[in-house]
Amino acid sequence: MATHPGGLTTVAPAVRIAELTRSYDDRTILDSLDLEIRAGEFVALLGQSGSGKSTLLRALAGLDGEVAGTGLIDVPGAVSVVFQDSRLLPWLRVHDNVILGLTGPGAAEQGRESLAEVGLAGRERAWPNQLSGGEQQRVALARSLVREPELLLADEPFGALDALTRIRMHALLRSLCDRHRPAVLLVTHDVDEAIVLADRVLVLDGGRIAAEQLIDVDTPRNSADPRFAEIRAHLLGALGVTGEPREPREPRERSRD
Amino acid sequence: MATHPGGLTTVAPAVRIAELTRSYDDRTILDSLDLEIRAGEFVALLGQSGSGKSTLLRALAGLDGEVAGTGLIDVPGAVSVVFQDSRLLPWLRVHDNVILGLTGPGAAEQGRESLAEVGLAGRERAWPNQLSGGEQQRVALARSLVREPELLLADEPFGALDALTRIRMHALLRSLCDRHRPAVLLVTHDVDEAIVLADRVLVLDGGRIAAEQLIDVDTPRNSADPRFAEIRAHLLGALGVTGEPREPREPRERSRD
Amino acid sequence: MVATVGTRTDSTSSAPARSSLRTRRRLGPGRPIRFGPTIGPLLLLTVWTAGSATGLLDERVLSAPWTVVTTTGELIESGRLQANLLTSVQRVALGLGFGVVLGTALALVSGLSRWGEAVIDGPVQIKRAIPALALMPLLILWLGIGEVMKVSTITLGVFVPIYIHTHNGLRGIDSRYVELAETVRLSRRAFIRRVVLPGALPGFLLGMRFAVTTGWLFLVVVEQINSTSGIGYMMELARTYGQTDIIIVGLVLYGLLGLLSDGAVRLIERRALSWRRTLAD
Amino acid sequence: MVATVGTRTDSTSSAPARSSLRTRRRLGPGRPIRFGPTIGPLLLLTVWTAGSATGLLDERVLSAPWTVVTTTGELIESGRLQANLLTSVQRVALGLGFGVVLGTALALVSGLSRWGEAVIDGPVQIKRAIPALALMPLLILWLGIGEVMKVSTITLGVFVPIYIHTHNGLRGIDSRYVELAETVRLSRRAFIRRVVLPGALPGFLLGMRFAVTTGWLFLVVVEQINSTSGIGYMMELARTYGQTDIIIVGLVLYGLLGLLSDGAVRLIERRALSWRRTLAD
Amino acid sequence: AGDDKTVSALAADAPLPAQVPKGTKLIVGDPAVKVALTLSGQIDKFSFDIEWANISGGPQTTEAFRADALDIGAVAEIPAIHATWTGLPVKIVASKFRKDPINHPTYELGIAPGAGVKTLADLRGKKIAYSPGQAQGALMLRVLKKAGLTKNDVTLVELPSTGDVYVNALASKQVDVAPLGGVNNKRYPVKYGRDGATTIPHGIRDDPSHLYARTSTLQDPAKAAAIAEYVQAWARAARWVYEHPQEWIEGYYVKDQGLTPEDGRYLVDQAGEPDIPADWSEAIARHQETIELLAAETGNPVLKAGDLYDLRYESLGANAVKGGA
Ligand SMILES: Nc1ncnc2c1ncn2[C@@H]1O[C@H](COP(=O)(O)OP(=O)(O)OP(=O)(O)O)[C@@H](O)[C@H]1O
Ligand SMILES: Nc1ncnc2c1ncn2[C@@H]1O[C@H](COP(=O)(O)OP(=O)(O)OP(=O)(O)O)[C@@H](O)[C@H]1O
Ligand SMILES: [Mg+2]
Ligand SMILES: [Mg+2]
Repeated sequence: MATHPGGLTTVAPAVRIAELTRSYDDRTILDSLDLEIRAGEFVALLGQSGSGKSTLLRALAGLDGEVAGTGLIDVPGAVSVVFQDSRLLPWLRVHDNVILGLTGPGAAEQGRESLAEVGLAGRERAWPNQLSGGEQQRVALARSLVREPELLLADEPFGALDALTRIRMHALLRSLCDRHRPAVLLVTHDVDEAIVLADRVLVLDGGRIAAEQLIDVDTPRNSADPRFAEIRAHLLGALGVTGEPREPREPRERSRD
Repeated sequence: MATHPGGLTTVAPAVRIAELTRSYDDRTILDSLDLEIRAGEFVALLGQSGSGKSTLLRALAGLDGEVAGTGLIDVPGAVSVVFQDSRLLPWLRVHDNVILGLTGPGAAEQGRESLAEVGLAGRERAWPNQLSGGEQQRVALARSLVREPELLLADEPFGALDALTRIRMHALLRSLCDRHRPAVLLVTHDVDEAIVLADRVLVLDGGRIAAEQLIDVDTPRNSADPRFAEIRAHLLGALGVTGEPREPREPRERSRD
Repeated sequence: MVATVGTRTDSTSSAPARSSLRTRRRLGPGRPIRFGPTIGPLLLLTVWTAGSATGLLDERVLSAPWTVVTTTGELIESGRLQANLLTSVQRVALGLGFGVVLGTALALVSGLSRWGEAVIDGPVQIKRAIPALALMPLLILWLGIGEVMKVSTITLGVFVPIYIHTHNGLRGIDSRYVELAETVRLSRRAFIRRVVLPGALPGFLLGMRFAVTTGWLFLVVVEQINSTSGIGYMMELARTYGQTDIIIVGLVLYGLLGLLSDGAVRLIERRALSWRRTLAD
Repeated sequence: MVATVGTRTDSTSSAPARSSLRTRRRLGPGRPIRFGPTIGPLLLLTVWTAGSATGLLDERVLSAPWTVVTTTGELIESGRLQANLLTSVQRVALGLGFGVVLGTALALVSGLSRWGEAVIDGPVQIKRAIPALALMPLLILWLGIGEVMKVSTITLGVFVPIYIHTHNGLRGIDSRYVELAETVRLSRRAFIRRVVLPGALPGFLLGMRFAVTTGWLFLVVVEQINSTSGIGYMMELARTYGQTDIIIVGLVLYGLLGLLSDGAVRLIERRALSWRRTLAD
Repeated sequence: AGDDKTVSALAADAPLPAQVPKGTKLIVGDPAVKVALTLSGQIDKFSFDIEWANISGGPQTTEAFRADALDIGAVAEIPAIHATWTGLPVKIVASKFRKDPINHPTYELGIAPGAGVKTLADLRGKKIAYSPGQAQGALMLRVLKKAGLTKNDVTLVELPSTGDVYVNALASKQVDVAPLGGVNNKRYPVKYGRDGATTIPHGIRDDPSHLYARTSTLQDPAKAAAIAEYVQAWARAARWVYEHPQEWIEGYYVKDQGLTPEDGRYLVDQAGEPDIPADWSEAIARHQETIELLAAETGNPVLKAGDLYDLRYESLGANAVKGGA
């Protein structure tokens, strides 16, 4: 089997998408998109807001039955999804949300462990609406990690997390990947996060994969690494952000008023 | 009036919180917290997930009537809130969501302009659930910007936005601030964002303001600026993140399997 | 294990669509069936026809469909059906109109103020629990035996489901939306128009479905009192004279009215709640 | 403009709490009133008492409260009330039990499969639209005039609101939760237990509120047939004899039963739906 | 309410005023007579305003009386008794019977298929439909008495006699015997005869038909006078119906009630010739029997039947048809 991540390969991929087209009403969101993800590969997906990232994930999860479109999708049977909204069932307590659909005697224990891993030990019996935004997101993460998917689809799973918690969740996700080696498609808006975590980063634009970047930075990946900075600049460029210095803030007259 | 941002001042502040305590059940979330924000001041609030940022914002917005607690809160009359969930009324079209509560003949036009500013021109008649996550967040932003608040409370308003869109929204927020000079309390998880936008950055921890940092970096603020990096390191430290290099990803054996 | 999904698969694609993930997993009810809503009633009609034809259903208790058709024809020819229907429709329409307004207004008052609820809710529950027939003497006392009493009785019957459902729907509005309304400083008027009414609309529409049939059911009760026309009167008369066929015509009419009005409200529901994405979609 | 909010303001704080932002803005119904639910019925009782005392309410149409009390006393003394109530409670309880099971089962079948809906939904709407009294001859023919017929009639009455409300609640479950259930590969069983039933619970409970009163209302109809006991029988007899005071005792009893059973369901509702944060909280 | 006194209340034994004052209005619950008067062209001949209410049967009439929504009701024997018992004093102002009442009964006993009841003696041990408080209920009690049976010799099944309940109960053999009235007498054996359904006569007079009013209404001189005029019109209408069976069948049974001409013919034949006696003593005596029967049954005090009749109206009806016919 080819060891080279990404690129054209003849080995059977875990995910294969060919000529995927999806439109809402008259707006074509995905336009004849092709994509392959190998088993065990970690792919990060960047793209502007509204570019169709969630649409692509929903198609992979088989959830877009009502959407007009054509194309071919090959996915493994065991898919786990972290939705962009955390999507906890409001009438189930946190713990029951995590083990939803799990069977077997170990499920309850697994659920508790998983909740502890995302830093929510002791909150098992809370209702979802008693959690903060980031806590809800972590419950959703716990729910997807407690399963052992062949394909993990995660739609901005860390969006509502602070820096420290985010780092912890990265580690958690990584350890899951190391244990079960699922194919991962992670949507994120944080370019650094994409570079740190992924084997390959894609940029979705105009309904297609507009840019593709293998992450060939040595681990541990350090954002101070010049190759890191180079890749980041390249990806930001693909996302339309030109020049690293952020746009200046207008100087404000503080003494007025 | 004192021109020095933050710090103790005798001038009547726009927001004054004294000894604010809030608990859910037995868990004390805010613990005798004191805070003042001057009129026109832009304060960013950092803090770990679950540290009580949203609780504080809800208290300022007068929305925590059912929560046990004591303390004194002084806020202006015209408060605008961007909730952590975008909180669009699902039964109102996007445009109606934006102008909700606005009266007067210009409201419809203002709403349209505001939607255009957040990049959603042409989507006025969409239902909220037809929008992507980031688009919903932008509608919520548009809704708060179309008003002219004396105090803007924004709970992670950019969390679901990509880098480019985020920069655009920063500019938008800034221009609002320059026009109407509201006091702003912005919750964010992005330390860089906090430094770029704010006059003062607070870190909430243990129910109190655990760290406070005046942003004395010259505009335009550049993350390459050594002072910028210094402040960032300090804030990340206050958030519990030690050492800029991200935790290494375990090297993965790509040829296995 | 790899499953293939070919949603309207391109003929040029090489990999075969082995199985549809969507149909395999689908927990929802699936795609609507063409003319689905007509299947049940048609089935009922078939059973009825078959039962009558084979004599399993006694013609003397449940007239055969063809008898009902000829009887209907005769009733229409003699003008009785139309005249009675017209009278009844007017009574129900009036009662429905007043009842909907009354029920919605009370639900708003009761749902938006604790005092309103304290005063209104209990009596409505009591009213609801008391059989209509038992209330008739009081209504006759207060309102006489004329049209006013009839329309009022229907109104009183109709307002109950409207009230309960709207009130329930309204009370079930997510508090997050109320918070939002408070932060954008909605006036109470705008709050009702923008948040409360749309939020309670699903409840209200379910209430409407009950209100419409309740209106027709109350007709049977009120048209026993001092009426010389109306469907309820026609059926009561037929009962007295043991005219099974006319009774069944009345029942079929009721069934049809029930189906039609229910269908109409559901149509409105589908339009008015088009923003919803639910299990039913 | 600066407003001060002092939520349980610290006495040590220097700035005065000038006005409460919360009460100023509050669009929801506010805090519950102590003993709120009793206010309405008590008011009704007061009006009734006052009306009777001043003679504004004709004693021969609406007996005075004290007459009702003495009549109730007599009925209890003679043992009639208890005996009748016991019989009625048994009938209603049985009918309610069967009706709830039937209604829920049909709602599940109809809500989760298009074919189920096609076959079940129409006939239920028809059943609902047809007056109970008009169905009696058929039920008598098929089920006799014994207890079986009585309990069946109540069952048929009760299952309708349960069905409609559960079905409606179920159909209104957000499709996002259905998607979630699909991605975590819930079995159909678990889907029903974890998603459908809890999601439809608010609807079901509203249905229960209607089912309970419907059960009592149908009692009046069935206890006219071959009964020598039961509250409905007692009232019907009093009506033919024109015994206003006994009728009113019955009405008061109905009102109380209505209030109590409604209160009970609401209590369950508050417990079972404690996860909800709504306008009512 | 019903007891509001006019300036000069008319004493119960004071002679009826001859003139009906202007502006007097009567609300009459007697829909069949309304049709008869219309058909005979007499409907506009009243010297006062008349409002017709389609109210019939004891409970409804009583409710309407209480609500002051009705001045005259048309019923049989029972409602006047129950009204008096429940504190609503009423008086009968007109009585109509049938000539040859045994052969022109209002009710017959419907016999369920296979019940094997040929004579009244066969009632022993049977299930009998019984509606307490209604005329049919009282009739069954009298039938049992006549057959020499008590309630313990049969099973009384309490059923309301509204609509077609009895026919259905008989046809489905839920009861063995039930009193059937009107067109059901004819329709039941026709419909279920092939299964063995029959009817048998009960041989008891069941023909009384009264007009009654609240005592308080009769204290109003204007209304009392108007009622006197109505009673005469009522008697003439009854006579007209008898003399114009064809018009009556067409105009009432077929057009108004939606029956077939055959049904109408049957009902006309069944009713026979009306008998409006000028002397009520016989009627009062029979009424007394009914009262005693019901009093024993319900535990109410025995009333004096004579008190239920307003004798000032005794001869009005009879004289009207004597003069008119
Ligand atoms: N209604 C509630 N009942 C009980 N606990 C609650 C409730 N709301 C919030 N909490 C708890 O209070 C704590 C603070 O919540 P808050 O929403 O303020 O956190 P936050 O700082 O906004 O976090 P995040 O960054 O994740 O949004 C959390 O631990 C949360 O679980
Ligand atoms: N149900 C729908 N009906 C109509 N348009 C829709 C619907 N769902 C999504 N869209 C549109 O399709 C486009 C792509 O949406 P999608 O959710 O895939 O974006 P995204 O890349 O995930 O964006 P974000 O980063 O903001 O989440 C958006 O413009 C959105 O408005
Ligand atoms: Mg998205
Ligand atoms: Mg928060």
